[in-house]
Amino acid sequence: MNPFTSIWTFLSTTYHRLGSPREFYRISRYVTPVFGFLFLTLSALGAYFGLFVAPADYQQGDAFRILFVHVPVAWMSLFVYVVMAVAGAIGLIWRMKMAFVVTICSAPIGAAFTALALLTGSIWGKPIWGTYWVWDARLTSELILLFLYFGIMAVYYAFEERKTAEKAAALLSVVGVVIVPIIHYSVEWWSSLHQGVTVFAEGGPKMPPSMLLPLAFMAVGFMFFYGYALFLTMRNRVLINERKSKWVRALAMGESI
Amino acid sequence: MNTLTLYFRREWQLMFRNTSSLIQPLTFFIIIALLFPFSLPAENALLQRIGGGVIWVSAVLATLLSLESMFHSDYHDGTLEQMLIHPRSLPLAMLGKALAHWTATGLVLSLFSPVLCLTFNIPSDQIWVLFAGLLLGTPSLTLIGAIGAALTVTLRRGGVLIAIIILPLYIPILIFGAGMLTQATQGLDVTSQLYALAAILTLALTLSPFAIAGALRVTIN
Amino acid sequence: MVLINSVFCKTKVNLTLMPSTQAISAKNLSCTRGDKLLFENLNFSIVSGECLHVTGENGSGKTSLLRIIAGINRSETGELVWNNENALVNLSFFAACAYIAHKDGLKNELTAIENLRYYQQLESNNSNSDQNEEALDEALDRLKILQCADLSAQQLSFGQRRRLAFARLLVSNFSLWILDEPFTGIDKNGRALIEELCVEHLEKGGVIILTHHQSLIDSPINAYRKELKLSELDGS
Amino acid sequence: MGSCISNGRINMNWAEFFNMGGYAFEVWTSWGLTLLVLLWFVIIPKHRNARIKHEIKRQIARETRLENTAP
Repeated sequence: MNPFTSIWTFLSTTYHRLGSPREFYRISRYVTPVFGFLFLTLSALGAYFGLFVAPADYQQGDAFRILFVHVPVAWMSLFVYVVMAVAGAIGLIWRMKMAFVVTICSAPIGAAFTALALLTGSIWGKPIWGTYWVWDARLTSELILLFLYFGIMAVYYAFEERKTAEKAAALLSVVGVVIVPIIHYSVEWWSSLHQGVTVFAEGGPKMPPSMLLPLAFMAVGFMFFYGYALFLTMRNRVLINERKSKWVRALAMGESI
Repeated sequence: MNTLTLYFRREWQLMFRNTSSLIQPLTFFIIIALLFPFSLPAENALLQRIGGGVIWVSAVLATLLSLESMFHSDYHDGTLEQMLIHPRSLPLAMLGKALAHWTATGLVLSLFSPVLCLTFNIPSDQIWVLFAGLLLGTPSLTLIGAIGAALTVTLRRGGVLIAIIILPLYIPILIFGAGMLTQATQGLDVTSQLYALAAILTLALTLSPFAIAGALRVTIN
Repeated sequence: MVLINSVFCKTKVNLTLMPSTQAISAKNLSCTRGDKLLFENLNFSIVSGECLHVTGENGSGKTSLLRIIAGINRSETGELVWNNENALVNLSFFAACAYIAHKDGLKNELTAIENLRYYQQLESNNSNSDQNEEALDEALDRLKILQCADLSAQQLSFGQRRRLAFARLLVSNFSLWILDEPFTGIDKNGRALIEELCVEHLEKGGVIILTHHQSLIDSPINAYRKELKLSELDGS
Repeated sequence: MGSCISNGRINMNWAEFFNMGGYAFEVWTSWGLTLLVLLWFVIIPKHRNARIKHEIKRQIARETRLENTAP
């Protein structure tokens, strides 16, 4: 068998396995702790390099150490939204049960990341800009993103019938992901107070490696945290959704699956 | 008759039988806009500066108010169920319906906006900018808003939920529409904002009918 | 799929030709509401000239089944076959199927004839207006509500409204009628009229699926009747 | 800064480290808040998982009891 075919077979079996709630519950039992472990290791490394090793910024002093949590959290707030919308689209098109679970369980995590990005951003802004809130493009976009998350959660909780609620929330997240770039550019046009993009600027990063390293650790670490928290909440949602099924009942009685 | 015209004409017929649906959004629009001068120091210079923004916010709120009833009676009398299963294209039908709805709300508001501009002492060359912006922006407001209306049609208290899910999506339109006027007061060119509004409208015209149709298929059951 | 199948709608469906035999069958349909399983592994099969009478307790899922057959809701499992093709991705199915339920789909603001005209325009592209108007009058006359033609739907009595809803079946060429409790709120004469229409439709080779909470033994439809009983499941 | 590396040994001045060059409040609130939120999303689901299983167990117990008492 050529390698391409075997990779494809592997991917498709994984997809079908994860598509079944029971298989997801079984596999996630082993995957979740791995995510947790990777998150702990990477973020511990990131925290060490960020808090102890990286020298203070010559302009911002030690206040720039806020960025080691602020920036990854802000990236994650967008990343989670995209994952949520992609999962929503998959759920709507291929009617995959587990995809909706990803969408629904991602929303609170994404909202928390967004709220954190806003909070840490304004805490960072106080010493740097002299005020907690400025109508800066990125802070404003984050604020709008937070409302988009709230909207999706509100739609989900407004319906009594779970399947309707899942589909409605998924649809709204897909609509949102089309509009998010437009919101981003409109807000950018509207306000150009903030410093320019620093990390992914043309000609490579402008940041010194001492800053980039902890940032990278934290960013990847938070990615794993998202996976960890997502799987933890998804496992609960699967149990609730499938509580009438035989395997969940067996599980509750202490049998292994 | 093709689906688009059929639904456009039907919606018109229904709206003209029910005159209050024609008067309400416009009245609401005017009242909201005129509340601002009462809540602010009555200085002509200030009102002139904020007038454009006030009119835009009022237009957004008036559109939002009218959206709640967009699918309401169709849902309760069973017309919506029939729409889901007739052999015509649901997105096209929804486009026709939304456009007809716009003529009764957004179009009327835009046509009336110059009069409001006069009460805010907005100079005549800027009135045209505001008018053009509203004309290009309000159809997008209706089309995007209809997605929210379709998602919440089965809920007993959908009004607040529509606002929560739709208002954040309105922000780009508001930014370009009202920002255009700010540009104009500084004597700057506004064509790029007009293009932006036109681009948003194109997107809304092509994509939102599918989203509305999808939303209805999801929620009606 | 939900989003896409309605996109490629060609409205030009040939309605005048009704194939000599029609058949609708369902395999392994199921429906859950919340946690409650209404029915599962449900099968039936009927052909031209047969009427499927769906019976069962209140809450056994009769209406849900009819809505699944009409294509408003989707079954989680199985499929619906219309003339040897998957019904729900097939436009000719939607053109052939009429669904009449408790919500009658009539607009209070419009007159009886305007309401009916809308449904006629929906289903056909025939632009011969004289002929079309004639068909509308004929349908109203058949249901004995021609005198109400120019009254707004709001002014009609409940029974008259029901009749107007049924007039819709006559202005377009539907071969499958899906009727949810068709005899509710209608007087004896009205019921006899609707039964007569049903028999006529079945004789012509049409198919009817209906729910009715009472027995149809005394009804003329009984001769064409096949029963499908939905039994109460315990939900597990 | 609070640490310097000399001859392979790390000499920490903890007071200076916690002071964060005068930005102690800002830095520690940000990191603390983040930590708090992350912990929330780990502790709550884990707690909930046990509770859900317990509730399902209770439900099963109730059902078996109903079956046994029924004639």
